Amino acid sequence: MVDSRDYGEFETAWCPGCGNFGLLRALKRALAACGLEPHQILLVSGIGQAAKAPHYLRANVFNGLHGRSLPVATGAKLANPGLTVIAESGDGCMYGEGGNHFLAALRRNLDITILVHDNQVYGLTKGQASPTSAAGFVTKAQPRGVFANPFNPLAVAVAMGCGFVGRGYVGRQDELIELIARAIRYRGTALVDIQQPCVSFNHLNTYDWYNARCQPLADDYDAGNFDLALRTALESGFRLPVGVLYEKEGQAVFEDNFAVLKEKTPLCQRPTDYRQLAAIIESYT
Amino acid sequence: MVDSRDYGEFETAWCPGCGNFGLLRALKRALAACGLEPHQILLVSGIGQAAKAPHYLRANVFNGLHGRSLPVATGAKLANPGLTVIAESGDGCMYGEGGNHFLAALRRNLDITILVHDNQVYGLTKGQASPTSAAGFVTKAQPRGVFANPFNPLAVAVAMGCGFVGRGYVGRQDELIELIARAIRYRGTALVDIQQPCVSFNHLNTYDWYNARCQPLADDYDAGNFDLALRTALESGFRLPVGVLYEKEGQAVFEDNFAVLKEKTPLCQRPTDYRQLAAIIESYT
Amino acid sequence: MTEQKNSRSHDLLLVIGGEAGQGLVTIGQLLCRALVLEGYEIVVVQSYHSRIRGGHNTFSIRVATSPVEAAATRIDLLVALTEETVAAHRPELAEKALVLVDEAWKLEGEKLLAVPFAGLGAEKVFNVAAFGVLACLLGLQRGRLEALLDKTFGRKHAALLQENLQAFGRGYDWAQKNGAAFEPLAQAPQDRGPRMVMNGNEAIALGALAAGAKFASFYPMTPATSILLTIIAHADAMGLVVEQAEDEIAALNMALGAAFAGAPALVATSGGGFALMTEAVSLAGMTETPVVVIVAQRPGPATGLPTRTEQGDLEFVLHGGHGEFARLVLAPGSVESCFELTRRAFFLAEEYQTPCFVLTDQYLADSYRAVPPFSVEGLEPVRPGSDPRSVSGTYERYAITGDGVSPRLLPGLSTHLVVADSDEHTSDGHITEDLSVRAEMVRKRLRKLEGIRRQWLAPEYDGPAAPQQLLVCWGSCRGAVREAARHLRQAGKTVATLCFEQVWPLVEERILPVLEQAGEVVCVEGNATGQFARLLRRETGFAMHRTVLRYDGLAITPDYIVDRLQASG
Amino acid sequence: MTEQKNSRSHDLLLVIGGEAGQGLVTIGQLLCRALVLEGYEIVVVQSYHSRIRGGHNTFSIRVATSPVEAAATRIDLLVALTEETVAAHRPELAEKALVLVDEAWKLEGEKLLAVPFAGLGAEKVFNVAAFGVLACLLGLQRGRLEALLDKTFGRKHAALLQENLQAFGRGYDWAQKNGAAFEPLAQAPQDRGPRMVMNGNEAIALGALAAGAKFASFYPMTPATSILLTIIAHADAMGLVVEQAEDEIAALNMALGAAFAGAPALVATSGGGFALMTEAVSLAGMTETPVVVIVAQRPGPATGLPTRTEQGDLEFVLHGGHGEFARLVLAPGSVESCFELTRRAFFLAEEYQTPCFVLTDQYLADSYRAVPPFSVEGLEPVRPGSDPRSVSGTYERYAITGDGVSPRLLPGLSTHLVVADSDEHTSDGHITEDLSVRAEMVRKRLRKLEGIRRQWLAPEYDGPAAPQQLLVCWGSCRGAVREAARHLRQAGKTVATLCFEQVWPLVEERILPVLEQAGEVVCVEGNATGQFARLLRRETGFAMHRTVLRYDGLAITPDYIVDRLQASG
Ligand SMILES: Cc1ncc(C[n+]2csc(CCOP(=O)(O)OP(=O)(O)O)c2C)c(N)n1
Ligand SMILES: Cc1ncc(C[n+]2csc(CCOP(=O)(O)OP(=O)(O)O)c2C)c(N)n1
Ligand code: SF4
Ligand code: SF4
Ligand SMILES: [Mg+2]
Ligand SMILES: [Mg+2]
Repeated sequence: MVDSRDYGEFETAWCPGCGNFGLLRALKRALAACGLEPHQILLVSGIGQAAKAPHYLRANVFNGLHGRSLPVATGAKLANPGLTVIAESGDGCMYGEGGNHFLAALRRNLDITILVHDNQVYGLTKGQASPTSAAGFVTKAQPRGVFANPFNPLAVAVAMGCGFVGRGYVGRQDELIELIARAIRYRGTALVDIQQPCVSFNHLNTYDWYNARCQPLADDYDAGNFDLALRTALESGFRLPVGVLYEKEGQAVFEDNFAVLKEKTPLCQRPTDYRQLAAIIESYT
Repeated sequence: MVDSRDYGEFETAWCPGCGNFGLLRALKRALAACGLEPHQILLVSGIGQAAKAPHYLRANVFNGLHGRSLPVATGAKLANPGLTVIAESGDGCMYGEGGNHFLAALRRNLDITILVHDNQVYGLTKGQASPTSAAGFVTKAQPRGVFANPFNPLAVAVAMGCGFVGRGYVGRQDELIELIARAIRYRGTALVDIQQPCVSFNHLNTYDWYNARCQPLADDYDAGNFDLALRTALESGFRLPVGVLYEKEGQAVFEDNFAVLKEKTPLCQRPTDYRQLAAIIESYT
Repeated sequence: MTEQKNSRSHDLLLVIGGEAGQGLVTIGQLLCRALVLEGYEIVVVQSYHSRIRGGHNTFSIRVATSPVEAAATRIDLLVALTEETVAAHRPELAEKALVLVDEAWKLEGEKLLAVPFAGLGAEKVFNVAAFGVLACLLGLQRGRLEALLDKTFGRKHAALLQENLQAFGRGYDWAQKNGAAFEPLAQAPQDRGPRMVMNGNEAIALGALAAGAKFASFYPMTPATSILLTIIAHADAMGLVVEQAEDEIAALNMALGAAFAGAPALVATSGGGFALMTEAVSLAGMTETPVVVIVAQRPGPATGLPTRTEQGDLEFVLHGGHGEFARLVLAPGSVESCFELTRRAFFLAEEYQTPCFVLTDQYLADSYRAVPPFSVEGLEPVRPGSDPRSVSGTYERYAITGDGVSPRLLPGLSTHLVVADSDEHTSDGHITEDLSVRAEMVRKRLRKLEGIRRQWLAPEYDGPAAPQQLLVCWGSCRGAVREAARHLRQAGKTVATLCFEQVWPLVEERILPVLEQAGEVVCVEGNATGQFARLLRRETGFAMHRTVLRYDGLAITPDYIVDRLQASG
Repeated sequence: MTEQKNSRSHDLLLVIGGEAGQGLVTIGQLLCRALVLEGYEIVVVQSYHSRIRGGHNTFSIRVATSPVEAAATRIDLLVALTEETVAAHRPELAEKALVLVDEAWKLEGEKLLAVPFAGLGAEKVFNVAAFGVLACLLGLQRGRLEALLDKTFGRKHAALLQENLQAFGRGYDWAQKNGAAFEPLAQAPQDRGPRMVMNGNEAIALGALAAGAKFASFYPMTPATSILLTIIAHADAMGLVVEQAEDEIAALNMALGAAFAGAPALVATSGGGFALMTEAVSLAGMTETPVVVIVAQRPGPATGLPTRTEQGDLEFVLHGGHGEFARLVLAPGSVESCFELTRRAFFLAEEYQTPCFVLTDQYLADSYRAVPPFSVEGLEPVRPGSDPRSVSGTYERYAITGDGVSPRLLPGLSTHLVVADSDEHTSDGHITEDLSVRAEMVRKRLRKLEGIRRQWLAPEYDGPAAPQQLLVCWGSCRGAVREAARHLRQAGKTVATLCFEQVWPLVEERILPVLEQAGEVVCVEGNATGQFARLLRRETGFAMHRTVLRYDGLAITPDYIVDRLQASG
């Protein structure tokens, strides 16, 4: 049995009170709940405060470039489908710099998990607006407030047919642990957008603000209902319900399409067939 | 009065029978219908067969990089809000390489028009799958068919709150002219996804295929109904209705937020106020 | 002007010109196969517009009885599939040239052979009819060619094959009756054994397969795409995963993810796509992830001339990516080298855990040659990663070592944890801001360059020592430079050549003496600013006496070099 | 080790150390303002971790009565806001140094001055209390400082101001009673006139405003962000549109769209963001669109050390972008130059219609200095575009001209049509595949480099002719190199300095003689491979005799240079 303590405890570079702590804690518990040993997991992150998280637990880690966690995760999963691959980064990283990869990942539907630490701000670079910042959000870079409309990742994911779409909140640990664990277990690309306060730079979306909005979905909420999921994702304003907004089993998983990956052998363990190569060479004569 | 002949006739590099011809023709007529003189228009394109279109009519043109028409259009519109700015490119350019800019443009909502020549294939590079290619579409680069799900630009645009979302088809000229003209006149970002055959590389989405699917929206279709628009955009399979799927007037237009742009003076004609600068310098002492 | 022809040793230039969509590449390739089967040597140059139909394209085959390694410029036989072709190439016609034209155009003038194409088949098989005429004029064996047609079209469907065979036969027959005006090819040596008809990009693809590549990602871009298409065609057979990415940024980051997880990986692109990859190139350097990056050059800046050739991205590939780290840049000078050096890039990438580059260009990419089949005898695949059993204690991905290379475990394949980081990191891969660790890590990463330098692939020197003139070049213009030198030698000069296929790193001590022993040193390259000449000066202090540069989108030919040297010399 | 101090001409180093979030930058800046108001010269070095709270950061102020232009290394007064600070900096303490510590830590040892912070105010104003102590120790005027506090906090709200004033006052009072152990600063000359307290990034921002910049786009990236934040703060007043883009690719493409439409435009980023911009840099070159690109360097590769300094991206900026085109690269060596050269970049970008670069780094970006206020007298903005009335006949965006510069009309401002193209194009801006036009356009674009070269900003030579030693450098390490040279001269050597602020293009004929007249030539730069040394060799053939390099993330200081020269010399 894996225990969440197996992932270790590390010093972090986060501010006291930061929402990242709650996320890290929930992630470890969810991993333990899934019974995953550290070496079975690959955490891929970009750059930002959120993206430092993989350094703070025991696992395989590829901490790459700002915005590029998803392509790295994609490549790693295709090279070794046996790995449990989790792409984890901030809202700026995933929906800003990495927006194009976000769209592509949803289209592909690999069996990976996307955890977005959504604090609605660029934390590491000291508080500029992120794609999910509310319109009107004031920062030093946006002294007249944000002019653009916020990105709604959940609505876009549902509309694009993503088979697992959830919202979490670090202030609701039990639900978050459960949500992350379900996302990891889901076969296909699972998106979990996690609301988390940035106590240093986001004075709008505070713990209080979230506490008032992040209630669990109703008990009778039907996560299999596409229209309901879309409506729920599009809801804004006072309600930001947490839980699995949409889940659809049995979607075709990208890596299953490759003949070469049928047996899930890591590519590096596949032989190179020089007789085949000789035949290919021969075909050019 | 502007006449569509004022935009000239030019030799093209397109294949005979290519859907681009119908699009070019409709665009000229729509521009004429809007009464725009060539010098009032700025066409911004990326790279691809579609992206060559601006070379084939008289207008100001910035034919930039593959995937990057929207940021250039954004910069130009902000520098001179008086220009009628139209970003025009292929499905690969707009939704593939340029996907992140597509999301950002929809979030910003500048008063620009986005025309996508959607032939569901990469034409200029000889027929690889594009983001809108159907799953299973076979090409030399995808010999086992496309594994990913196609991108649905209209559904994403509606879900993101884009205020004008339309589908056109080059085989329905009257509707297309009308659609483009309405998009140009719309105040805000207008997305028009235009179905067009690529006779050289797309043998699935042919004229016949489109003819069977691209019927005008019902007369009583209510383009102001968000839910209906989303449902209609999400429809796939046998129906690809053409027309304005969604239109919402009165959305805040991005450039209106800048104090500096209030009078729509081109930025290059604004003086540099050295007394203000002296005061700023003074503030550092 | 410098070519010599006699009936026993033939060396002639055959050009098929027409619009995109007229099937000129089809007959060009058929002809290549036929010629090579009959023992000839070939060098193909493809010149095409960035469009799918129309425009004016050419497929030029230099065919010779003895080995050739460069393009020629004076046309001996021109097959004009459009009227425009005739006018476009008239200035390039050799004295005794023959031009195949359609009778229907009613052209008048010298050197024309009017073929009644309308009588030979439907318009869509004019190309094959022309192939028949050509085959006869060149004196190629009819039966062999029919077998070839069968091989090419037979697989698709019989009706098509029938129509083509008919058009071919009619063309052949017609020429037999009417086309005696052209001297058939002298027989080629029959002892050459089987040869492949292969272009540079195909050879790069095979080189990657031979190295044991298991992952490729790409975003389509001319002239790199065909590398991927070739790999894709063999991916299932060879056990690769190939993925078309959403953009070039994703392509390289994906490849790094795959390589980190153990798959020998490559990407291929051209200048503009490479620009988008440069951040991830730097990431490969920092995370010490092996990857092979193929850059197939075309004329820039920006979109430039998408379907033409240039060697304009040397400095960019040399310095692409922020910060400092070790890299290797190879630039093959022949189709064989495309194969060999791509393999080499994979091995060195894995050995030094750093990005390795293969720099080619549209000319070489599309240039078919007759190449002896690559032997798979004794080939071994790259062995990715280190053996977990060799690790004692806690594993450290970036352990400091004497040669800068640390044991590379693969994630998930042992209970050790593998941590790779784009930030400056401690030896266990975690973020650090300890500045003495930083300095040590910089030195560690740069030490790898010393190892790469020790495995230097020296440039190829050919010709007498202490020559009057030394022609220096890199990459694809090797053949042209070597042939130009032969011409110059025939004209009485002592001329040598120095062809670089490894353009970085360079070893000053071994280059400078070679440059200094020559009278005049001339750098020949396909760009406008003399980038390699600058690099050599930077690394050796030696300033080239002269440069021969080309930047109009066409390949450097022996004639081009000789003309320039005579004009300015 | 090389510093000389006496009571009349003070030159001392004051370091405030603590965690991010403890407000050390706030008191650092206050102190700078106070010192400059009283007539002192300052050079600030900010060293911080890539985190928002915690870690260990320092704000170091070298304060002197005479002009200084480089950082110092021996600490005279250390304000420790955390215990860790004391240990971390003990080795750097000067002999007579004093360390301000919190009494509550109960530290023992030499040089400590234990301050009872708990008694001076709440924890969140400890920094201001420390400021009070400091101010008193240094002998700064109490009234002036209170006015400064008022200016800084007064605007926000009164309660905050009150609390801060109180803490300051208590600190000051306490020191007056207890802290006589430190010799107050010698009085500074009072005739220096008003000076700004300004860092390099602020000066770049003001330089852009002074040039008449009207558009800026960016994606946040340390250490470039503060350039944009400064511009944003003044955007409404100065009539600019500033937009945070979705990524760096968008940032530069947006700027090009704005510049095409007439707005003088800039972007600012660091190495990784610049990597993403390189394709658009090439686009600027091809479309001949003026743009200013500021690259604020930090240590790479990849994420590297995001908040530290390095000069590691010279070669990348020099060659970033595929294909060949003219560019200008300026690297300011002082805060004043940040202003001047940014302005210059705008003018040359417009004059030559090509991308122009300003290359700075974290050290200079964050280094506050006392700078005489920039005069706006006689300043003129860039005049974008050409006068439509000067165009006769059909307008051609890319008309071939002798200097390669074509009239640049702006779209929509006349009835002429402006067509810009990333493909190779004819003079009217439309796609061409005519290869002679191609060649002519390449030459046209490259001719612009000759013009830029003619307006060369020569390097600054300082010192005797034919020196025993010549120290060569570029960009931000100018001050350190010049001061090192002074130290070396004092030690009896004849030493000169050659500081480059224009790093590209270079003019060989004017550089080589300067290098050759010196005994030993040493290149000093903040990277591990000696990039500028290589560039100089490439351009002049001259190989540096020695290099002094630094790549641990810290700025080069005079001591660092002198130590290295003495160690290896
Ligand atoms: C290419 C590139 N651009 C910009 C940056 C600077 N950068 C680092 S983190 C970051 C934003 C972080 O925001 P987010 O992803 O929301 O993470 P958070 O810090 O809020 O957790 C930025 C812009 C970078 N490292 N690389
Ligand atoms: C950075 C970059 N990557 C790739 C290319 C090559 N390229 C040119 S056009 C194109 C795709 C065109 O597809 P689409 O946008 O759908 O236009 P179409 O030709 O189908 O009209 C590609 C991949 C390029 N020019 N630049
Ligand atoms: S800046 Fe915000 S996101 Fe970053 S560690 Fe601090 S509280 Fe957390
Ligand atoms: S390739 Fe397709 S899209 Fe391009 S011109 Fe031909 S038919 Fe049109
Ligand atoms: Mg964030
Ligand atoms: Mg397309």
